[in-house]
Amino acid sequence: MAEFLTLQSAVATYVHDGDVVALEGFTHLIPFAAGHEIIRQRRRDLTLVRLTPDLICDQLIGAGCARKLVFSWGGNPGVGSLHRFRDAVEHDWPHALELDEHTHAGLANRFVAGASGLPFAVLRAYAGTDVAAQSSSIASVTCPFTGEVLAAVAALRPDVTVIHAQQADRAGNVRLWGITGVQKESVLAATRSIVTVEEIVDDFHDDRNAVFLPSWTVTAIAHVPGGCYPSYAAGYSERDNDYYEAWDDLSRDRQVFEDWLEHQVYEQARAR
Amino acid sequence: MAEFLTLQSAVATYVHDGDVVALEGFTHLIPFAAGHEIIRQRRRDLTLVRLTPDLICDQLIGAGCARKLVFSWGGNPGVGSLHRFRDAVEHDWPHALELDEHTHAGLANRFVAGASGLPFAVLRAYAGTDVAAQSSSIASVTCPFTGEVLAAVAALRPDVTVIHAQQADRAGNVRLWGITGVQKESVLAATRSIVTVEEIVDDFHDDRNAVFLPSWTVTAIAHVPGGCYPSYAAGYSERDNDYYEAWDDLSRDRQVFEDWLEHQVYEQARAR
Amino acid sequence: MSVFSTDEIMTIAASRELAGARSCFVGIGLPSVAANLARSLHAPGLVLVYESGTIGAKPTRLPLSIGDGELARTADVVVSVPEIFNYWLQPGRIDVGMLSAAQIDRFANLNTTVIGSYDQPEVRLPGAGGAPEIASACPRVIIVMRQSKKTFVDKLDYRTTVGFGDGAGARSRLGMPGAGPCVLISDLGIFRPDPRTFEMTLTALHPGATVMGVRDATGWDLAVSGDLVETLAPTDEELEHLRRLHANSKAKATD
Amino acid sequence: MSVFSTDEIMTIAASRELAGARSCFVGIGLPSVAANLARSLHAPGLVLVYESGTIGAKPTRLPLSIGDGELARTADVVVSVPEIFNYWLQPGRIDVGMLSAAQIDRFANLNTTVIGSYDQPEVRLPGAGGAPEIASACPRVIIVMRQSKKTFVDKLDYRTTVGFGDGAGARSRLGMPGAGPCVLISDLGIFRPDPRTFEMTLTALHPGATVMGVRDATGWDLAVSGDLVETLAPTDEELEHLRRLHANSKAKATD
Repeated sequence: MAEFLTLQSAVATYVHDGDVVALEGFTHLIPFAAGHEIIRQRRRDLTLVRLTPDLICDQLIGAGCARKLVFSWGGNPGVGSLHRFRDAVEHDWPHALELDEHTHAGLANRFVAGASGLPFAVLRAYAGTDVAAQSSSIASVTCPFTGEVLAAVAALRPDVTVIHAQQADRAGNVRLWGITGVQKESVLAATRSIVTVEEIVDDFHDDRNAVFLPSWTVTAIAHVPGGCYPSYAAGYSERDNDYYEAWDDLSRDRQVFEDWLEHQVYEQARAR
Repeated sequence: MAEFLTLQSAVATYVHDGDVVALEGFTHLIPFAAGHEIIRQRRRDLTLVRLTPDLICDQLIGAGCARKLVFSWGGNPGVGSLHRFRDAVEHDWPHALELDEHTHAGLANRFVAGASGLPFAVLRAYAGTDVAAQSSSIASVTCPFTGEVLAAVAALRPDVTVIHAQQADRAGNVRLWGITGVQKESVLAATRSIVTVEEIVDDFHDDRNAVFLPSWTVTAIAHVPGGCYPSYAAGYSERDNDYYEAWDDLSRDRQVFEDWLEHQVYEQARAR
Repeated sequence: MSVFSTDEIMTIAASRELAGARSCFVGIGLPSVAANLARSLHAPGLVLVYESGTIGAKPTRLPLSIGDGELARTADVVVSVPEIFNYWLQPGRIDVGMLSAAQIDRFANLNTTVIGSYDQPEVRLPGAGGAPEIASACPRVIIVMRQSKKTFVDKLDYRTTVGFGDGAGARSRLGMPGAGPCVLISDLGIFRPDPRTFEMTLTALHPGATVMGVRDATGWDLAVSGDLVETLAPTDEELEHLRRLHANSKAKATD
Repeated sequence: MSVFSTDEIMTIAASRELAGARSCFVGIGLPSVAANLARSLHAPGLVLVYESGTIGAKPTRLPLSIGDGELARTADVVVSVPEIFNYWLQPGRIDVGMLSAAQIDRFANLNTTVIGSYDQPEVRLPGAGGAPEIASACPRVIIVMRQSKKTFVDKLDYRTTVGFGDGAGARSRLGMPGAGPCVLISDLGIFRPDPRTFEMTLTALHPGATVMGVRDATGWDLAVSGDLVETLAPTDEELEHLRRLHANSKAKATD
């Protein structure tokens, strides 16, 4: 059954140096607070996994937490580049970043295979592209009925998956709705999971078709209202689009970024 | 976009002799009225597909509509045998019935492959059993990453899938909830689809995570309240368990079954 | 001590095997009765999972079918059938699988498909359903079935579901992740796999049953444990819960 | 005739290509503007599908990202990301895919991954996202992108997405079900694949553009159609709808 912990304890206990850490949430429900806590606890050599690295991975990469990034689209949505990601790839700053790069369909199916307890998943993808050649987690498989050659992607099983959700009940069951991305698959594929939530409720609204993660599939829950800001939680908050645009300037310069890191992330640790 | 038709027209137009016809609904929302209409229109040589044939396939088989049955569990749930199914298999009455028999996981994944536009699906199943040897739609595939040998099942693409749902809106979008079985996959896998519904509504209740089939994925909709009796529609009716128990006696004897067919199915056609 | 039927002690003994389990993938009939009894008696937090996609069902009466409305209404969540098999059963997420069958052999392989030959059957049975994957994937499997020479057979007419295949090493050769049938409970006694041969071995006799009687109801040359014990008789509390469960159910409770 | 920008005629020309389409899989940026304009102008029933899983989104302002709350709130249904790719895109259920890119070659192959070498990039771009499978699976593909020698190149630095591969027959050799990029719309003109060579060929010039100007902004030896026409100038209604769409959007509209 899920443990209720502070975010600080959850990260201290369940995210280790060198871990494969998936941080999921497709535009919606991105676990920023947990990302900042990982930065504050100065985790190193992480393999970060996220379909859309977004600002959260830009921050973790810029802070020096990541050795490798597994992803499928690394931009600032609707704005442009992720400058910390680019600086790491283009100039090895703060150090080199290894990439394992997929399409959305391919990476989503790597989580599906992981959640399904299968070693791989099959899809029609990657044919004729340079993407397949770049990744050791893409291969091909032949249909035993038709002879068609299809893509195979290796199952992804993170050491820990971190997500943000709208609600947990007191038994530790988790519920999320709206754009649900690959959150269910990424939690079910992982060895451990940390869920930050907007609210802890006595009872869920009676909607059995929303994504529901039983308490026994979740390792730790932390109550962190607003824990997905500047992303959003449907029913609780709106996306701060201005923040995303401001990040473009803020993150372009190493020093400005490091000042941001100092004041917006590390200082909070010293204040505790 | 879905056409609104009477059930009679929908079956007349979209179910043809020799078709592969999936009738789905896992205990819940079984499309009995559509099954009876298929019997009344005296369709022949059908390949029926259903995870749990239930009374609906028992009736279609006894009435001589089916040449073949693709299924995974052919009993009267909680009661015992399907006597018309047994009579066809054991004594070729009213004629021989070819079987393509799976496990639930295997047949469900055949629908998943069909819905996904893939020629096959992979799962860990059938190993060491006699089931695989009996079916040409089961094979094996080797993981290109680990070398593990897994089961492969051929995609299933019915000519027509028939389901019952709680609601359609006036644009022909369909919504169903509760136990949703493989209804979404069986409709998306099929060339054509017929959906009978309890109710036609102006607007759906705002629940975007229930199974929703956009109008453009559905061929025909017929308004048939109670069209899943003696099965049930959550929110509209209860399962008639007594009917399922009574069917055990009623279906055991060929003559009693034929009387039932005459009075409960065919007479309704003459009354029109 | 109360009077009880052989069916009652079978069901109660099966429910006891669920002590400590977090979740159980339940087939309809005897397994469903035993699992619901366990939830009522000693495992109130036991998560019942049915192949209709209901996770955490808390039925107040015994369901007649695995897709009863009662299961959906009382579940924590209802998922699709592909999802229940692919995301929940297949990865071994459900601790215990509970199965029954028409025939079983000494290695706890099961037949639910046909009596006689496949092409010219004497009796056509329902078929596989979820059983083969439940028996493969669940970390532990419990089998509950009434015993006779017709059901405990030397050779299955059809192997629908693999228990221990042809014995030691078979499961790992077949790539089956779970440990297989850890216990078989009949109306006469309790059988567990021999740790070396994986043959189902009589380890407990229900009160009133004899080794001779069990042998007479077994189609193979039965192995008997050197530590044979007697099954604890049902307590009044167990009987009371079981009978209340049946009384609460309008529907027939067992297959 | 109103004054209009080259971006405006590009977007309007792209939106016209959606006439008759039932559904469109929309990338963010220029494609999203064109698709939303089509819905506003002449295709009110056009089903917009975004890779965030929103099916039938009806945004009243241009979304800044493909996972905007506005898309989820106005959608007919929201499904998971695996489902949107596996059940909806992959089987070719979505009529039209709309894409943009940093580089395109004469066979409408696209690069959104890197400028320079992969290992020592000059500019690291976002990567593949949904584009490769959109371009493979959708029955028709529309590409919208601004044109220069830097974007219309003789040789891609990286082939992220296949249009027509190395030309005739390539798509079927690769097992791609859709017909591929039926049209490429830039800020200077409109290009369609030659039916024999599958090379993108200039078939229309936007008002004010010249063949010479287009050649100067193309990195390969451009093929020009014998039936070259002028793109119909934007109507007042088209411009009005496009400008209202931008005005309604607090967010920046184009990439």
